[in-house]
Amino acid sequence: MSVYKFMIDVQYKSNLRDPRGETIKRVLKEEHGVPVKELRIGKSIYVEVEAASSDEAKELVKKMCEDLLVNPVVETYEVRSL
Amino acid sequence: MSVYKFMIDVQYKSNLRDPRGETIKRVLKEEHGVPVKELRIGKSIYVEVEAASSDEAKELVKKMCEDLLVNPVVETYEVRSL
Amino acid sequence: MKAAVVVYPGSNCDRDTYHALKLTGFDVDYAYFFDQDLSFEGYDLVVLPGGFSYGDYLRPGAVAARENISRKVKEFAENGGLLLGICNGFQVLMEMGLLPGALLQNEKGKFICRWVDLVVEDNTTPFTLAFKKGEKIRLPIAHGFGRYVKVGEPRVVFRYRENVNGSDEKIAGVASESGNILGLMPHPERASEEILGGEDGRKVFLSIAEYLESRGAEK
Amino acid sequence: MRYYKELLKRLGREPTPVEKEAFAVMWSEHCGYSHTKKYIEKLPKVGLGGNAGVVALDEDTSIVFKIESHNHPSAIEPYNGAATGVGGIIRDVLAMGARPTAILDSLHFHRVIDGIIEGIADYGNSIGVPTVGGELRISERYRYNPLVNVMAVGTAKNEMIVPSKASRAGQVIVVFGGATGRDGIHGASFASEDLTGEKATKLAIQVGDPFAEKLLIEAFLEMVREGLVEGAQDLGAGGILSATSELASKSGLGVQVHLERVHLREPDMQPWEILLSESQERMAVVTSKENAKKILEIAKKYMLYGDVVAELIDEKVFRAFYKDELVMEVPIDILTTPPYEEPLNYVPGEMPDFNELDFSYTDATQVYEQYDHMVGTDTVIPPGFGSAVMRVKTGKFYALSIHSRADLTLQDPYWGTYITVVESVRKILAAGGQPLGITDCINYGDPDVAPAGLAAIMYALKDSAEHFELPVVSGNASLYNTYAAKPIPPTMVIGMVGRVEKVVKPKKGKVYLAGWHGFDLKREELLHKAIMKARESGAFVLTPSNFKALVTYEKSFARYGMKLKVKEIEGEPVHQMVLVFGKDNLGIPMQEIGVLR
Repeated sequence: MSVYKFMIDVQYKSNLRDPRGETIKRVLKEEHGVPVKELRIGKSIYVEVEAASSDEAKELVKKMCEDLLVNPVVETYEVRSL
Repeated sequence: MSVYKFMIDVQYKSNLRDPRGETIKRVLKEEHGVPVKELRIGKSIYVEVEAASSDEAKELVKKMCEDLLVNPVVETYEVRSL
Repeated sequence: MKAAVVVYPGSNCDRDTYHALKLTGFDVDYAYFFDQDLSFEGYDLVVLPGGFSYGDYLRPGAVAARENISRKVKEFAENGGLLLGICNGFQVLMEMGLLPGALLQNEKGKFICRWVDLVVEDNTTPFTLAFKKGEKIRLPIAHGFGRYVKVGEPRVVFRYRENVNGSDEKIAGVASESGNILGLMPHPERASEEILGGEDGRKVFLSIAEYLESRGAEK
Repeated sequence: MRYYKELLKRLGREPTPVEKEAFAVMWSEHCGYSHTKKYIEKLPKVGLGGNAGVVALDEDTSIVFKIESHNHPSAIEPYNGAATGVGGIIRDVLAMGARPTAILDSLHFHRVIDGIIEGIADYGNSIGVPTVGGELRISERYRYNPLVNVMAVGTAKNEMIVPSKASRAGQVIVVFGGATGRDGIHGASFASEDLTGEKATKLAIQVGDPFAEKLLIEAFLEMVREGLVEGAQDLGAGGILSATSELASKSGLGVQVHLERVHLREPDMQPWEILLSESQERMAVVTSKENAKKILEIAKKYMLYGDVVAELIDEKVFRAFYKDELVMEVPIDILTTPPYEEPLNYVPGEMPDFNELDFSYTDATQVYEQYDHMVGTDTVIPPGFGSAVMRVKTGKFYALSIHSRADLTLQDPYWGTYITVVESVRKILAAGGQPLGITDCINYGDPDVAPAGLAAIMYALKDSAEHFELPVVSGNASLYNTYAAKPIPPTMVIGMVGRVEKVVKPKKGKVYLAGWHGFDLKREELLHKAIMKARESGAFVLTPSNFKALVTYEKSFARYGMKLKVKEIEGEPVHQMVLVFGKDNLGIPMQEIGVLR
C-alpha cells in the first residue's frame, strides 16, 4: 500500500450561471483594465489516499466525488493525479 | 491577439489549519470508509485572457493573482495553462 | 465630532451604524462608493460597516479593499484619523493590509448569528477608553467568515470568552500598532440600545467621543 | 399544454411556436392561478391591488407583505431553488415601493435539508434583510416534495406606495437589474409539472445573485424617493412577457416590446428566449419618457444594466419586436386572462376530533442561528418566541407570524385551515398585536384529481377571515405537489401582520397554563380577551400548538440566560390553552405549571 496524491477541480456546469465569476470578471475588466474574456470560480480539493495501486486510488477518489464532494445536479469535476 | 486558457489553483498555506477539510476527511473516513490520508479545500479559478502570446497571457494572469485573486497573507497559487 | 460611514456596493449595516453614531451625538455623513469627488477632509472618524461588499465574492472584502474609495480611507488612517472596521469592514481593513492576519471561514462552515461573551483586553485605544481592562461584555456577532488567523503578534483588543468560530486565541478584534485603527467582528451598532438586547456596544462609540473631546481640548 | 383547445378558440387560429411557448407560461397554474382565481375573488380584500398586499400600520406608514412558494425548484436543486425563492418574494414587496424589512420561512421536509437552509441564509444575509421567524415541520410525507414558503415584509411611507400597473399610453417600461440569460426558461410552467415528468429533469435551474439583488433594492428605492417611478412589477415567472403584459392590461392598455434592447449575458439568445427568460434580479419600472433617462442613470450608478424596453399604447395588443422583425402579436387580454376552472361549492361539516399525527417539531435554533435576524437593528423580539416583533424607527411596532397545521388539514382541509387562522390570530395577540391582515400560500397536490380539498381550504380561508374581520391582502398557490401521482398533505401556510402598541420582553417568574382543553369556537373570543388582558398588564404570552414540542422555546430562552421549566402538559392536537408568564387572574381557567428562571 502507498499514498497517492490528487487534485480534484470542481466547477459549476457550464450552462449554469456563475454570478461570483461574472462579478469578479467585470471588476477586473472595468476597474483593473485586464483583458479577461471569461472567469469562473470553483473548488479545488487536494486529497491523499492510501491504495494498492494508482488505478485503485483513482477509483477511490472518483467514488468520494460521487458520494460527497460533488453535487451532480449543478457541478462537474476532473481528477488529476499529482 | 488570441485567447489563452488557464486554471489557477489557490490553496491555503500548508501551515494553516483547514477545519472544513478536516471535517470532510473525518466524514469520508468514518461514514464512507474511504482511506483518505489528507484533504484540503481551495479555490480553482478558470480564466481566459486575450494576449499577443502565451507568455504575455501568463504574465497577465500572474498579475491578476497578485492584484486580486490571491491573498498572499494566507494563500499560495499555481497557474496551469490548459 | 464628524463621522463618515463608507457605503461599498453590498454594505448592509451602513444605516444601522449611522443610527448608532447619531444616538451618541456624532454628526454623520454617508460616503457612497459612487461619490466621485469624495474626501475625508475634516472628519474625525471613518467607519467601514458590516455587510457583504461585492457579495463577499472571491473573498470577503477582497474587491472593496482595492476600490479607489479605499485608497482615500487608507490615506485618512495614515494621517492619524480614527478608522473603525466592523465585521465586513474588519475584513476590508485586513485586505487593505492596514491590520495584520486574515479572516477565514468559520470552523464549522456555517453562518453564526447570536450574542456572545467577550472580554476587553486593551482599554487604551481611542475605541475602548470607556471600558475597564478585562471588562466582561456581551455583543452580537453575525458572520460566516470570522475565524481570525494570526500573522505575527497583533495588538489584541477584544477576545471571545469561549471558542465561537475557531479564531486563533479567540481573537475577536485587533487594533493597529498606533491604535487609531480598530477592526472587530462583533457588531457594536447592534448593541447600542437596551430594546435590542444590550448596550455594551454603545461604549465603543462613547469611547471615541471621549477621545475626540479630550484631544479637541488639547488642540 | 392544458388549455390548447381553448387557445385555438380564443385566437381563432393556430398559435405560432413562440406563442405556444408564451401561452404555456402565461396560462400555467403558476402565472394564471386558473384553479384558485375564482375562489380568490370571493375573499375579503382591502387596499391597493397588485403584487403584494398593503395594510396601514398608522396614518403615514404602510406595511407590505406576501408569501411565495419555491417548492419545485428547491426539490430539484435545494440551494439555488431556496435562494431564488427569497429573491423573488423580496422583489415582489420591493415593487410596491417598500423597503424590505423582514423575511420569515415555512419549511416542510422529511429531514433538515442543509442546502435549503444555506440557500435562504446566504441570500437573505447577503441582501441585508433579517430573517426573523419561521416554522420547521418534519414528516416523511414531504420526502419528494419539500415545501419552501418564504414571506417577505416591507414598510413604506404611504405616499411612496407604487401601483403595480401602468396608467396611460405614452409611458415607457424600463427593465433594469442583472443581465439576461437563458435561466429558468419555462420555470413558470415547469413549476406546474408533476415531478416525475421529463420536464423536471430539464435544467430550468436559476442561480441567484444576491449582490445584484442588494444593488437592485437600493437603486429602486432611490428611484422611488426621486419620484421617478409611476408603476412597477418584478420580473419573476414569465420574465419580460408577463411583467410588461400584466402592467399594461391592468390599465386596459396595450404594449410594444423591443427585445433587442435587453442587455444579454448570452449574446446568441433567440428573441423568444429573451422574451421568456426568467433571469433573476430584474425589475420592470413604468415611467415617463422624460424620466427614463434619470432612471437609467441611477441603475448605472448602482452597477446595474438597463434600457427602455417597451412603450404603452392604447391599442389593446401585445406586440414583441426584435429590431424591426415582429416576433409575436396577440390581443393582450387573451394573454393576461387565462381560462379558469369552475370553483366548487363547499359546505363544511362539524369539526372532527383530530388525531395526533407524526409531524415532529425539531429544534429550530440550529436553523435560525444561520440567519442574520438583527441586521437593520429593528428586530425587537427575535426568532424563537412565537411571533417576531419589529420596530419602525419612528417609534411604531408590528408583529409578524407564519404558521401552518398540515397535520390537521390532512384530516379535514376545511377545519385544519380554519384552526391555522385561529392560531395565527392568537400568535399576533400574544405578541401584543392587533391583527391587520392575512397572506396565504396554498401547497396542494393535484387539483384536478382532488378538487374538493382545494375548495374546502379556500372556503375556510374566506370564512375564518370574515369571522375575524381580516382582509386577505395577498397570496400564492403552489399546486401539483405530487410525486408519482402521490400528493403531499394539503398544507395551508398563513402569514399574519399586527400593529403592536407596547412591547413586552419575557421576565423571570411563575408560568401559568391558561384556557381550556379541546376547542369551541364560541370560547375563542374569551381566550383572546384574556391574552390581551395579560399583555396590557405586562405579562409575556406564548401560544404553542403542541405542548410536547417546546424545545425551540426552551433553547431560545437559554440563549438569553433564562431557563424554562414546565410540567408535562397533555394537549390535544387542537386546544385553547396558552402559556402566561407572570400574571394569574385572567378570568379564565388557569393553573401554575412551572417557572422561568
